[in-house]
Amino acid sequence: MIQKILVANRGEIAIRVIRACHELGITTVAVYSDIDRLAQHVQLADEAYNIGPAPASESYLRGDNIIEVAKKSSADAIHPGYGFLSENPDFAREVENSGLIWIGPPPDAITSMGSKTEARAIMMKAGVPVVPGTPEGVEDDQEAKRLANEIGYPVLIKAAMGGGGKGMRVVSRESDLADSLEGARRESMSAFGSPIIYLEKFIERSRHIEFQVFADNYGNVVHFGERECSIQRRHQKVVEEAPSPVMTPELRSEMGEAAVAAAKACGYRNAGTVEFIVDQDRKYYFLEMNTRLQVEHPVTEMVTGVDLCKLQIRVASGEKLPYTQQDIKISGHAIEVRLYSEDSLNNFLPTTGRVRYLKPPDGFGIREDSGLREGGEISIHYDPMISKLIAWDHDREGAIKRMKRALNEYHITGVRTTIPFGLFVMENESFRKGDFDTSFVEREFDVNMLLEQEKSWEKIAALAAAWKRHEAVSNGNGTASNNSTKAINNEPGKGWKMLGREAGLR
Amino acid sequence: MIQKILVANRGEIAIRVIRACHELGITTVAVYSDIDRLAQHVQLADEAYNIGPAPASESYLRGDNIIEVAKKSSADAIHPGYGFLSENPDFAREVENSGLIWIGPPPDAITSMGSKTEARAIMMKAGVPVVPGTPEGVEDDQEAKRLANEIGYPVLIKAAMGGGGKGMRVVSRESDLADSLEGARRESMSAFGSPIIYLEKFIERSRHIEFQVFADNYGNVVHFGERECSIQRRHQKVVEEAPSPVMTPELRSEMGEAAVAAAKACGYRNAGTVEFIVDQDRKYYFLEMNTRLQVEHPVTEMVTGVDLCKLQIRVASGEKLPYTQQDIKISGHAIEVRLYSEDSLNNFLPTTGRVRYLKPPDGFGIREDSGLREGGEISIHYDPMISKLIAWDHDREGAIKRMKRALNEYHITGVRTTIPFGLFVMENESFRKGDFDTSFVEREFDVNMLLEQEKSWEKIAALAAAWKRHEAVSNGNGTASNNSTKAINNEPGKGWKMLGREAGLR
Amino acid sequence: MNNKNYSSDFHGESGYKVEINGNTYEVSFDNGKNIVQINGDPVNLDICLEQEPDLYSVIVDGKSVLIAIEDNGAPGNYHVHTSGYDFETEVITAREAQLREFIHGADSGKKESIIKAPMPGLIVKYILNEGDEVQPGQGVIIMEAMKMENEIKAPTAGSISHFHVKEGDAVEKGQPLFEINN
Amino acid sequence: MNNKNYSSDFHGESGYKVEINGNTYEVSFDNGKNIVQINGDPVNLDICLEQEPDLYSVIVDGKSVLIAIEDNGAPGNYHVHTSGYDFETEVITAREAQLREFIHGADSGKKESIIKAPMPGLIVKYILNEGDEVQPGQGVIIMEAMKMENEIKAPTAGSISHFHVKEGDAVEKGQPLFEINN
Repeated sequence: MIQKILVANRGEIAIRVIRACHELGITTVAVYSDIDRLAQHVQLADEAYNIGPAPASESYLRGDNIIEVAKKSSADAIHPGYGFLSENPDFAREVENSGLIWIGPPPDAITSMGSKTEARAIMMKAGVPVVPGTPEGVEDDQEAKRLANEIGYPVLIKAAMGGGGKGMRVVSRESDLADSLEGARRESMSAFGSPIIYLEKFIERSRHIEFQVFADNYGNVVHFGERECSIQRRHQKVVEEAPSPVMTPELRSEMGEAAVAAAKACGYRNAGTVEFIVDQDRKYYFLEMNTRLQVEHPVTEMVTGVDLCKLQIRVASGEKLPYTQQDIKISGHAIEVRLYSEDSLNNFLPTTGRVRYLKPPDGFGIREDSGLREGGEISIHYDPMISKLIAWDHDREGAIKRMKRALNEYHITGVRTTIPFGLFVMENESFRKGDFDTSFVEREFDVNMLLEQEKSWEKIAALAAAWKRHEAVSNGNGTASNNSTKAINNEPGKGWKMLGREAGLR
Repeated sequence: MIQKILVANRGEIAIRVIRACHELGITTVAVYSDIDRLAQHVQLADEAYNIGPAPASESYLRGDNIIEVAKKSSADAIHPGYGFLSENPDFAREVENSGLIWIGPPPDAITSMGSKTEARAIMMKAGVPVVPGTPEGVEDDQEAKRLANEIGYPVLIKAAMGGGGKGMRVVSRESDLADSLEGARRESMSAFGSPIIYLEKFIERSRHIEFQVFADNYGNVVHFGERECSIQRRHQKVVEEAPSPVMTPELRSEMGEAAVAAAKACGYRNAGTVEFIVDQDRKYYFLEMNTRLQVEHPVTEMVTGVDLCKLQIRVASGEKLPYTQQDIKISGHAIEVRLYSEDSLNNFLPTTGRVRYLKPPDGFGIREDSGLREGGEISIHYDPMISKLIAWDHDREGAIKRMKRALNEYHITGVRTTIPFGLFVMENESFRKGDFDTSFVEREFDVNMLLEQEKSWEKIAALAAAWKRHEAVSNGNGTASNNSTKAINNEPGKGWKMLGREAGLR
Repeated sequence: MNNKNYSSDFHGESGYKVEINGNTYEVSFDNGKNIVQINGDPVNLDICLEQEPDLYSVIVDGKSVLIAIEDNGAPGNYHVHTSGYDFETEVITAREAQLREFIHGADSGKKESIIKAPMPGLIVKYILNEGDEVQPGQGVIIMEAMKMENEIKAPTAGSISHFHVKEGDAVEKGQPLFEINN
Repeated sequence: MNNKNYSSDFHGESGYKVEINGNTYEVSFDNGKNIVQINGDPVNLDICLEQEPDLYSVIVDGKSVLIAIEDNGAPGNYHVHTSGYDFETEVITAREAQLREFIHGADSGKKESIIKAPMPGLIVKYILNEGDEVQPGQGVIIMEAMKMENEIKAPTAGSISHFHVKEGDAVEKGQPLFEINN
């Protein structure tokens, strides 16, 4: 059995893995870059070691340093989380060659599925339906123009080595093709180190539905049902749920079988996700397979009751899957809202800064997987997804109401987050009816709705600001601006009776 | 339908009710005493009004003030939580007479069940087995001596108007009776305003198992299964779980039917709890009925998926129970550990103070119902129970491991809490085997085990203290003791490279 | 709600003007009571420090909210956060308001707005050029941050008068990017 | 671990004695490295301020813990909290240790300990009387706090030399209750 695991990641997913380990009685080793010395994952782990400077390329992507720390700390295994080295087959191979257990799929399966074009070929061979598109990478712009016409506009440009929406562009007409190809290649190069892109038919008004699969070392493969991930902005998921509002038991078992077949076709082991797009006629197409634990795995955990991260560790240490397909039941409904450090009111621009106050929600049916701490710095170096809020209830309507309550309860200052956007989604009529697709944000979201909300708080904000100035003026500090706190403790004026009382208590 | 609810309580239960209201789209009104101006429940409610000075008798027990605030704020209903006015039939009646909805049972049922002696009489009549004991209050010591001999030692002295372990004494021999009677009467008087006590046979090595019942206004009564509450110290519950490790489906339906019969016998409505003691032969006896939502209701919510607090509001507003007995299923296992501001290492003495740092756990299967906030004051005025940590998993073993993980993750300073005791319980062999009874703490708990744990942290504490002094000395403040923080920001000495980095980041 | 005098004592010791998102509020305090006038309406205000250094529990006419009021560099400038929204506010006293009116009385018409980098990143590309007319919401520059390309958009209509950065520049948060003349 | 000199430079500038639960630790720092000697054993210590004013993230030989180090009134007295446990510590420099030894060298034998109220409450009853012998853990006074009666117990063996309170008194946290002579 595994005694000690090195978690080769940071943020909420590192914490997720650390918690799973501790519940299994396994000691945890965190690694951190220079600017992450005080990050939550360092504090929750049993041990922690520095692996280099802030840029991921010099720390969290330095597989050699990480393996060295694993050996130095006598870890038995490495869990990569998602992102960073999680889908790097060379790293996975190096881990195994070093005599450590790799908590993830076989390196060859990562390689096959990492190439989106190769993955499509394998799936077609296995009889899993795929989206019409180019069988391999397209280098030449003229060739791309020809292929796009063959497929028919709108087409989708995708990074062959990509994921997470990066390097993706929808092109509606030929005249936009050249610019989009250029942008997609640049982004793909910067994100994945490869400019290779390919083309797919863009299926309009489709839904993104994915299946969680799990395979052990003994040929057993099961699925844990689907997740609906159609609410996306900039091709990145922002709200996910399980089950999908359009799923039927029949379609679930059909698509689930296809997902299991996909996993078998690439010799899969451990946790994986088979992504499909589903068109308006509920026809489904293989999109890609993600060879890791997904960001949105908690919604599946909430409706199946199964701790997927613990299952990853158990399967990696050689245990058989403790479930057959019949054992896996869906109960209730779960929704996840991802919190990004982005400005919902300003085109989702990433924001950076220091978390000043943090009062997250809690209570029945609410879970937060967070990497946040008060005083923690959100930097440009890492992903702007900083936390995930998950709500469960008996039914979808209850889960939506609970999520709304939790988002309203959430208090975070210092960085802007997508909480206002999350509230917009929970209150949106189409979302509540389950009637949406991947174009939801473009079609439904209008920043003016949030600006109106904002406006409703303006008066109280004005009142508070005026009071603060008044306090400073009353205490003879009308122009100095940094000692209003002192002002409060120093006899805040007769009228402020509660303040006086509070001061007395201190 | 109810639009606005006044929550006549404070702390975690006020927050619990506020959350339920917000999920139902109901506006909430908080009330607070002078020292609770900054309490969490005030901040989470939509509206908040002061109702008087710190002592509960001048604020949270002032039913007249509370009803006045309800009217002033146009509330439709009052939810009393637990404790304070929740089992005061006069208040319930006053609420109803004021044209407000009382979210609780009929005042007459509160009266009947509030008198422990009357409750016993009603249950005997309804055919529910009760513990042998005196049919009414005992005033005279000689009479008590005679009755105790008749019942047979050990006997249990209980406050007739009591609850929560207050005014309770186990007496093993006649020579201790007089002193115990005196102590019990004094405590009962101080806690419940009545010195009336009665005697019961003390059933040794028994378990405390209670059933959650629910009745609507239309004669429908169901139960939501049992909670095991045998882990008690000073006759107060500290760890609860659902289901009970000794329950069988047959016994559950038998005891559940008895609980439903008990509710019917007193004309019950809304949420209630029928408490039983179960002896070593699994014979069960009615103990008392609690006519409110219990502290430990979350474990039932976690295994049934039903939000009991929302159900209280729905039933009070005239809805029919949406469940029949067959709809209610138990799924998985949940454990609650109550966190008291008490010193586990010093005979559970209550501690007071200000919460300095607060970093609660989270993640899959963990829920916290808490009234804590950083900077919040724990005073002598209110109950020392400050938070409840709840863990759910597939099975009991998993729930125990998850709770252990969460307790280890919990970081709170400024007040001592029962976290070390909670960890002791989770690690105890008898508890893990499910082999325990209400004498668990007396039999199994030895403070030396915690002192040993403490000892293992001594060296690192010494190191930290030495470092702090060294920082002060190095910065020329060897004797001044209050600017070590400044010391860190001011060039902390070449050797402290990480500190240097942190300082650079600030 | 612009520049009307609601409160009789606005010109007194305890009158303030608050600029917030282009709107002006007039607030006056009466020391000795919890009653505050805002644009002439009396409200009952109860503010307590909830957490050091500047998070407050505020009860306004019974309504309970949590508000962070952060000093924002210049005197009277505060960053206010409440209920998920962030506000930049400027509070001036009645006397300061009179002084400004005196100085800037004749000033009107054209203004320049400087658009600053919302986060650190890399300038990938200009979408428009100096002199181009823009509409609010129109993209002007592409910036890369956190591995994603982001369009920096014009907040107001006008023409682009000057770029402070060029393609390929790495910029810090708050660094001026371009100016719009309107 | 009492009073042996483990570290060669304990008498130097950077040597400290830490008293904690009756045990003594000697700690010395070598400015310029992260290596610290504790009772002669070298450990690698990395301390960072995690949260104002005194919560630290500490990594000792790779092991990660969160520690609050609160000033406790007197110089060199700290209240340390880590991993659910609370410690009262006194840290003295090598020079202070020498001075104390010089002053208190002859002092030994009997001591008095003052037992203080752990929380505010009401003195309900004496269980024992002045002059009575007590064993550690034996109840001495019944105090009522938070509606519950609590026994205040003797922490050490000895005889009760003096009561500072009488039945019916209301006491504050930290107020002396009684003394034990041992």
